[in-house]
Amino acid sequence: MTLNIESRTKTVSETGLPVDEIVVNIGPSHPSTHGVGRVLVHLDGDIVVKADMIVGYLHRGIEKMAENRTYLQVCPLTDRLDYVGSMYANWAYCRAVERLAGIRVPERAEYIRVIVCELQRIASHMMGIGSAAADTGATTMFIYAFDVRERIIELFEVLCGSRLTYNYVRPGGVSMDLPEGWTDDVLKFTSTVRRPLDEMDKLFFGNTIARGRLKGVGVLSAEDAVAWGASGPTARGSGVNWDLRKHDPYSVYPRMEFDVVIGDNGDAYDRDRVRLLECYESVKIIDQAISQMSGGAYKADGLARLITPPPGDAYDHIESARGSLGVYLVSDGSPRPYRMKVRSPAFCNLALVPKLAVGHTLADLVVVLGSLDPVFGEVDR
Amino acid sequence: MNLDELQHRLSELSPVLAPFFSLEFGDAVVGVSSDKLLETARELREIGFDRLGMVTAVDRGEFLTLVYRLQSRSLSSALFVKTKVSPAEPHVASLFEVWPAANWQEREVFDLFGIVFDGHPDLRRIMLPDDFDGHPLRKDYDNPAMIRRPDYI
Amino acid sequence: MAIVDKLGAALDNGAAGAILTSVDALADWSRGQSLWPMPMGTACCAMELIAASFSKFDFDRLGTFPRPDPRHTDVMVLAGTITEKMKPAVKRLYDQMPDPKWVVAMGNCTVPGGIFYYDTYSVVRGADSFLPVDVYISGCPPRPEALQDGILQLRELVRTESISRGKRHARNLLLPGAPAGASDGGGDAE
Amino acid sequence: MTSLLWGALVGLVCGIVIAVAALLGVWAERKVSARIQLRLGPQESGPFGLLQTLADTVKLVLKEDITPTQVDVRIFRLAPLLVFVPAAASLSVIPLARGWAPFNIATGALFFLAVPAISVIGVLLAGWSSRNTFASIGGIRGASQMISYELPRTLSVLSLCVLTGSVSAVTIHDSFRWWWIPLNAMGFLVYFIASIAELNRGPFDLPEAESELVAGYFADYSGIRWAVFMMVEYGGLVAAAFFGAAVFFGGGLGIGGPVGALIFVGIAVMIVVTMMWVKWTYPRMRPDQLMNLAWKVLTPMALVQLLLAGIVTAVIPWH
Repeated sequence: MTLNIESRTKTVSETGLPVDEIVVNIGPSHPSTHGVGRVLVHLDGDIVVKADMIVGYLHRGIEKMAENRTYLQVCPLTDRLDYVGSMYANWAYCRAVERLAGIRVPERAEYIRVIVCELQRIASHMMGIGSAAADTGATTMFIYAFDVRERIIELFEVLCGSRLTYNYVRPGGVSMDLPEGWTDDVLKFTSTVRRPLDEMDKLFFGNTIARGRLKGVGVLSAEDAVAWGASGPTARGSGVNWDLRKHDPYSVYPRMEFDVVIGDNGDAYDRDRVRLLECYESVKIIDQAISQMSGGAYKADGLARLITPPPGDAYDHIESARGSLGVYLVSDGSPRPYRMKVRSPAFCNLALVPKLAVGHTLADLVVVLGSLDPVFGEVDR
Repeated sequence: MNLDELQHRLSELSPVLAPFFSLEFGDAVVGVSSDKLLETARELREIGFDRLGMVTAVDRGEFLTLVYRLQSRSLSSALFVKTKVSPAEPHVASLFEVWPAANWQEREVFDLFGIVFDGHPDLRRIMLPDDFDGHPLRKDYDNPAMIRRPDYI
Repeated sequence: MAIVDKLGAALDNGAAGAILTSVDALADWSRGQSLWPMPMGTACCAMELIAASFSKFDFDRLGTFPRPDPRHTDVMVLAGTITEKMKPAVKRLYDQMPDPKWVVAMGNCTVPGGIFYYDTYSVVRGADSFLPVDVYISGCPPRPEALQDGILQLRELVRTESISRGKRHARNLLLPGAPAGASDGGGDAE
Repeated sequence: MTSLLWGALVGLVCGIVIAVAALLGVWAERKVSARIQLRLGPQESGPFGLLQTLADTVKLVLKEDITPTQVDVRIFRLAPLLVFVPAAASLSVIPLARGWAPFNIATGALFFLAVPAISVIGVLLAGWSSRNTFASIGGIRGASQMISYELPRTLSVLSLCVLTGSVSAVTIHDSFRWWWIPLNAMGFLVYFIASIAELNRGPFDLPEAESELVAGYFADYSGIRWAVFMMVEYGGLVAAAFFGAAVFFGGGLGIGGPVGALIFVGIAVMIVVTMMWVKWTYPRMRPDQLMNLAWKVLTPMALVQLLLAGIVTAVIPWH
């Protein structure tokens, strides 16, 4: 595997004139690829004529590793998939295991899962908006967004002792009950978080330069969004009303009142702004969940440490911060999964880069990439 | 829409597909042979399954099972399409023209399972380097560099 | 070869011990105070690497100022799993960094392989299999404070270095486990 | 002979001033950006981290000086000098006190505006000789941007030349009237924005756009050669601030003595800090938006300002 690339190629344009294209290699280590993505961009002047998105630089073979671990031992691996939103992969995996093994989850555990996942959604969206802003050069916005994220990380640290890889949602419930006073801390957070969110809305989305950079860039039509399998804020930014929390309800989401935020134009601005507005909805959901939550068990009773589901297969998905995150599990009756497949939303969204970037300038390519909010742990698995 | 309704609706919309419909572990499954896959996909696309969620494969030893998960917003339901291919000669039609979402997902299955999707516009390895040998998610894959985890549960 | 190496060689030959010591002190102080990391953030640890330089932990207090361009940096922070596909890129970026350079392996993945040690066909087990690592920070992922501690430990390491080849040679011999006749430190590719 | 010696001395002093300006400028930038970003900034080296930049500079001097194999060696090595010398030269004509500039020449204002433009060649050659796609694009972006913003910047100062009837920086400085501040407000805005763009600073830092081109035209420079590019940025920043304060605000608002000097430095520091504030607040522009701003907004604004100054000069016999 070598990294050498030809930096110039000669092609003929549609009009028959020879074009001297410059090939710019962006990545795999580049400040705006959000990890280890790589884009080979063919430029005609400053206009992208072809963008080849190359992924796989973080392919760790988690699906293969899962085949040699018990169902419980796979949980920590799922943390490392989407490292910006570890709770989601935990939950999606646990839902698939629960469906496969027929485990009933207590109500309190479902509420706890909803609370932590909505907190995680805010944290993840903050990272998404922040890094999308940093791609356009607004470093300060990134730091403000990260500040909000840091407050959530502190809450999680109190909850399960870890800052990033929580391993909190387990098959049958959650790993431990909420610490005393934790819900008060969360309520304190939700009552104060609107101010920084408003501030960010003004600082970045109200800024003339930012609007000029984001509006009209990487326009994705609603039909294309559905056909290309886009989900989450990427699809909702294009006006596709598709949110698994509403349209394929799971857990206790049917009891929650919230709106699905959708954009109008399907450009980078809409995708990024949908993320910000979803944070307000998440705050609403957290408040409702805390007020509805009652006591009880946080974990299913009589759950064996070694889960041995009957042979069969199960697929379950949740709405993660990046879209519909699904886990497909095949069991052969042994204590280890026969096959685990993670349907990664970031992977499907990222497949749109070659489509969206063409016709824009090089400066817009990083905006397009940022607006899809890829996390390469999940893309490459 | 629950599964009975879905089955009813499916037989109404597409009498051709109804005989292939079955229930497996609480999921709706359409099982077809690999040479009929493309026309089945077109048919399903026609009746409203506009979203291809997932493409994957399972190595069952004597055969490979290809699993497609479809979703429909108009029918508000989901189903699996499953088909078998032989590991010795793994060829199947690409569904890229039906759902462009199959693009990268089929490349991934090609990369990790070695299933060749005929008609795919850009079938290259996606996860592993181009000079990688073998298809790691097959059960018979072996690599001396892989250290097997000690068997403690 | 940097000017400083020539200077070191010149001072080595003469009996200019006092000058050498003061130049050393200045060089080590400046290098230690301004360890600019090349953030080689490949996976989860990258998040903590970002967090370390942002408002709560503020790396800049220590003069540690991340630059994405390898040519402007001194220490490569390997944050995250390195796969076989990524390895050539990491190696190349390391080669592009100017001497003197150091490597900090952050997180279990780059120390021995961590959670991705067994059953995987694509992960490089330990960054020290292809890069000379100076500081190891364990954790999955390590906290930002741990990374800062690692940088401070690297500063201590830098403080013991000398621009004189002879002295450097002597220091390396004092290190535990150094082979007899060990020449330059890991970072000095000739 | 004496003039030659004097010139050499001024050149040396200007070089040192740029180095000192960079030392303080980088420190200030890091402190200001830290304050904006709820951080503390450098703390560990010296009091308030004041020696941080010194440590950085000594370290960069002691770093390996890489000349990549594929570069055009002679041009690669010449480029930093081509950027540095014009920037240093432009410092020498800034009127620092009443009737005095290190180089009091009759065309001082034009000299200050025209000579730094030579560094465009340095930027372009630095990007081109690196034979690196990022650097080439950065160099081309830099050249087009600096040439475009040259025009509004010069026009904005030209209105002052019309008011005073002179292109000598010292004359402009000396004949300051307080009512010029409101009269030239638009001109100063144009000068301020165009200066930021001239210096390739955010939100116009396209040639070195960190998130697109990694480091732009100096992507392949390491050690002291890269430090020279950074020095020029901060030296240019200080020069633009002092020149702006000198011509638009008459030094210390026309007040002489130590008080005036204090006001002069105060205004210049305010300009520098505002430039940093702008950089750490706004996102970066796109190349086409940048060009639109230069040609469709700033140049007409500067022309209107020039017209205004012309009318005022014709109507009010203030001389």
